[in-house]
Amino acid sequence: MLDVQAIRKDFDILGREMRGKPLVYLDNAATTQKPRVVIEALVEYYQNYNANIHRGIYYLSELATEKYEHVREKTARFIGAPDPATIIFTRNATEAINLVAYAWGRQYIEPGDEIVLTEMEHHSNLVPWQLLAQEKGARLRHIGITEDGRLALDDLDEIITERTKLLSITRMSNVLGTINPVKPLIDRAHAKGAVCLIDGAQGVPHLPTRVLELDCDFLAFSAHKMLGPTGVGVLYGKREWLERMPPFLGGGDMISRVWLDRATWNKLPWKYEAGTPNIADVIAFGAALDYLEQIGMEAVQAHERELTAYALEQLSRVPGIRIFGPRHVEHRGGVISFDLEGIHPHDIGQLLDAEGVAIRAGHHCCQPLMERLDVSATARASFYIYNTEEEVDRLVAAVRKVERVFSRAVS
Amino acid sequence: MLDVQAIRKDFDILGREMRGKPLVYLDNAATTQKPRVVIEALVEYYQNYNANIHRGIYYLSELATEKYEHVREKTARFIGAPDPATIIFTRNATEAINLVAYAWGRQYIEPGDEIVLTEMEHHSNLVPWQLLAQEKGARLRHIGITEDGRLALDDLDEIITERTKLLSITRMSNVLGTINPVKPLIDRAHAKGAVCLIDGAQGVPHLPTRVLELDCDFLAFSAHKMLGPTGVGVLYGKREWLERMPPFLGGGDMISRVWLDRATWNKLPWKYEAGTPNIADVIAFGAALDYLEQIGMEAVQAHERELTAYALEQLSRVPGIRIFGPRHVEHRGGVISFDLEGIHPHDIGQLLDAEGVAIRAGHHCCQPLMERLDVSATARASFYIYNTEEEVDRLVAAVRKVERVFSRAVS
Amino acid sequence: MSDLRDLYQEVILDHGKNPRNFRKLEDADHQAEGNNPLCGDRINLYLKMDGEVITDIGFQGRGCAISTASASMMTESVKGKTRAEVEALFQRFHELVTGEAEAPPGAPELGKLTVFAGVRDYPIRVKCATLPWHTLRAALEEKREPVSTE
Amino acid sequence: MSDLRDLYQEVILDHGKNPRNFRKLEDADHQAEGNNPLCGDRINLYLKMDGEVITDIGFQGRGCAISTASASMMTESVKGKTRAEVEALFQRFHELVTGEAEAPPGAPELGKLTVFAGVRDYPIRVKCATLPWHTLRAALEEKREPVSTE
Ligand SMILES: Cc1ncc(COP(=O)(O)O)c(C=O)c1O
Ligand SMILES: Cc1ncc(COP(=O)(O)O)c(C=O)c1O
Ligand code: FES
Ligand code: FES
Repeated sequence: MLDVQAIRKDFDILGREMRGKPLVYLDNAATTQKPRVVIEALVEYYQNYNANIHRGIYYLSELATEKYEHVREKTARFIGAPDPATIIFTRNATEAINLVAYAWGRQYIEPGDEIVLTEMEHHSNLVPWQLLAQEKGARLRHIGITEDGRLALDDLDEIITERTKLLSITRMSNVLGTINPVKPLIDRAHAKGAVCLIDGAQGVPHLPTRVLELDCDFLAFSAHKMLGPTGVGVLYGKREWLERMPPFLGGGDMISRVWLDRATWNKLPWKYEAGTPNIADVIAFGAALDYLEQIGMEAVQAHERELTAYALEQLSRVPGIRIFGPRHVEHRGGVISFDLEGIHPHDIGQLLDAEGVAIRAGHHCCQPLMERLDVSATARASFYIYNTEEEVDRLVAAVRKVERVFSRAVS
Repeated sequence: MLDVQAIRKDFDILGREMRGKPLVYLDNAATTQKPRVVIEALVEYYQNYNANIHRGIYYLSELATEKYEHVREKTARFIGAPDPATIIFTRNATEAINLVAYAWGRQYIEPGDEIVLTEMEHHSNLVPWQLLAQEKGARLRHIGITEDGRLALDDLDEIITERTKLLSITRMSNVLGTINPVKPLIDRAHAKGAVCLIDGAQGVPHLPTRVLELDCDFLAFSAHKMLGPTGVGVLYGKREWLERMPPFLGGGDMISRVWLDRATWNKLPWKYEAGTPNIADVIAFGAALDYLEQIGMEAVQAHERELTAYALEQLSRVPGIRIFGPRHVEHRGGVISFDLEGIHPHDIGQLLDAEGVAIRAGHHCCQPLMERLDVSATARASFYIYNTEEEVDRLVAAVRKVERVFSRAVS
Repeated sequence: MSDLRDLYQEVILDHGKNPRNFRKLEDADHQAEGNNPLCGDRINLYLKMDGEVITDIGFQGRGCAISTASASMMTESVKGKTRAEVEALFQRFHELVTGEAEAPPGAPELGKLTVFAGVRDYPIRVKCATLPWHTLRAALEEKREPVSTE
Repeated sequence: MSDLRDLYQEVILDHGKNPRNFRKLEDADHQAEGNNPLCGDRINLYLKMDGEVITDIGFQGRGCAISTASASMMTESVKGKTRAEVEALFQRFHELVTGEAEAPPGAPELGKLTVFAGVRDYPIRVKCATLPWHTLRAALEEKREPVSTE
């Protein structure tokens, strides 16, 4: 089990107040807080060896290059990728997905091809494929969802077919908390000859991830959702694809030789990293990975599951509440979307804010899913390694108070 | 005049040693150092109000949103753009240029169109247009350079013609230091109906910039080259273009409404900012802009000019040295490329490193320019607000030493 | 939730729960759609005019307590008013909720609308309060495009 | 530049300035091109073989003192050696410059090449020192594609 109290001491922000009450931070699906070691890594970089990397022939630049590239190795190890050259640093998960849509998609998608997504995807795993499909005359298909927010797998044979060129799905829903059975879906799509991208923005921070076992062709995720700084995303790709695909962004560092009218490309992974990278934040992301590795992703998942089970139980007793997503905690991660009858989620969020409880209210970048659930928004609490049962109690008490304030008004 | 000693106190790294000697950092064209206020802004953000922005309905998120958007206003003011909505945050200057190449270029460039660049462009302002030209069947034209490293304007009438759809040039060369006459070139290109992009990666950090006076359609630059953190670039664009262009990356935040199969776009500037932005670094970039504004860009330029004049004078006396670029300091910024007869620039860099002097040696992401200069690489020293005449003396002494060490070997 | 009392005043909660004029006018001669891109909430506004005067007004849509109450109370305040009077009222309301001007509670023109003064402390919610008003202006100008609050 | 003495030993400076066997062999029966992507430097290597034995060798190209000296001294060391001997020598050299193995100065196989031991402290320059060797191997394997040091 996690020593949550010890962990909390590493996060100064968790000791602060919001609106005069101790902060309860439950918006981890949007972004997590950062432990002191991550912040210190930034400071150390800027104070001691800030320099542009690659090709710098002085000490600071050599050191910065070594540290930057070392994080690539750490990242590879974290997701079980044997080859660091298959790790590309981007700005965020969104850019990682777009990279595939541009570089792979523009090359391999043809009119009439089908791209399979789900109804629970984040806009970042919908819009890039819409743009691609419109440009190429391809067709989007969507795996539906069941009443309790799981993927509807019944008519899969009609959706994943010989025409499927790409399956791109989320490992875990950022609204429903649903953990999807990505492995069998990947196997099925591979059997039809399709390529598989996993949106790991929610999966990688919360679940152990082994890309070789998943056998996904691409995996995208964001550092800022797993204790790392903002401004760093990761794309893992199978070497064969990364070798075959054309580059995405052109510019410094991604080239081998350049003439006025043409150029040849650098080796992996640099072929896909154009211009000065986000050196400082990548290095700080390394500290986040170390931190998570030390805790162990199994322990992270176990802690969140326990907290989620407790929260589901406590929340379900609040009058008028509706909780979305899978009923059983085995099928979900630490994300709970809910609403209260007759109360707009934004009003819930506002009232919780006054209690020092930070949750998110809105469509969570999943408008089609909102449509499917027939709501305009939900209130969402999401957990991470530093959250406690006491914080869940504070959430539940605050939600009960919202309910009371608003029911007064009906009378 | 700048109070350089006071400025230096704001940069802890300048007090450190490299290879046992006090660091002389002269690789500012690659990336600059960061003053304490910038590093503190990062720490303050992560320790006090780290949260995902836009649509967060709790205090931390509101604060982070306000600070992030406030930097957009500061950035607009810094370059004289009246409308903050015309400022797009990207990862670096390279991504900003690629954004235009993808979103504007794919829409407006047609077979037979011509794109005018120069022979002194950085790979980041060459390769995106090569990719675009190859895809669209367009033609690249290049303004040549004179013997002393200035743009050759004689045959301009043959290069900028009715077929020109885009002029994309650097405000200042990162190798030669040349400050280009961009304003008359923009006027000329506009007269032919072309669109104009200025690569401001070197210009904006070192020269006062007023986009309305320049009348450029786009301007790209990087925070890390002007005291800001790595991971932030800026694209300024005229509103009419930003409104008309399709989006570039698809995903969260850049949408207005999303259905399963299509979407509509958010207003400017968010239409071009997909996914979680680099919140912390944008906020810290604000501190860098404040710092520069307080000094004043006229003063920055004057300081660099003085230092450059001094360095040119001192360096020119070193036996066997060859200095590239304009002879007159009015035509150049604080970048000096040189080589020593019979000594490879990497060996120069290595020996300077041993003296604590950090310069860059290589092609500086300008391989075609190296070809034009008939060298494989140059050694390059580049200045910023914190550099002093004493540091120039250290550079010159070290270069002399290199010369001595190697001439010994000839005997 | 003491600090929040200012935002969620009883009368706002009441109008939020039981909005007045919450109906489509089948014989509307002016109408407009507004949406708040921040949350995706939408409002449809229907007007009947007699010359310069609003003779009837109704709205539909979904939104938070603030936007629903604002729409509800707006419909009550503008019925019988001329375009010019509505525009003046909007200006006062906008100043009130953005905090640009200190409107003493009970400022005569605003009447009950002063209950929205608390919104000024919550920048994001300003858009909720003003959404109905932007939509009303669009209806008066017979705009075809949906308006949004930014 | 005391620390640098190890890297830029006199003999390296000498070979860097006055490279031996710096010529194209017009009648080469093996050749290869190598380039160092970090700096863009290139080397062309020419061989004449008699069976398994290198009977003549020359090189051209541009590079830093380290790579030029390494090429020059390599040509001197491998002339008259068999493929197998060259391969063994390359392994020892590689261990020396990457610091994988401590080769005592004057390790018999390496001979004068031990002057490159200082390179191990400068990771970037390892590529300079090994570029000629990678190119030599490519020439022996009759690779057509230019090789690079990564
Ligand atoms: C003239 C010029 N353009 C573009 C760039 C690219 O900047 P970045 O690497 O920050 O994208 C640079 C920086 O090296 C530059 O000097
Ligand atoms: C499932 C999912 N996919 C993609 C993203 C996009 O991540 P980012 O905004 O860091 O690019 C998110 C984050 O909101 C997410 O939850
Ligand atoms: S939250 Fe949508 S209008 Fe208020
Ligand atoms: S610097 Fe190019 S080979 Fe040494």
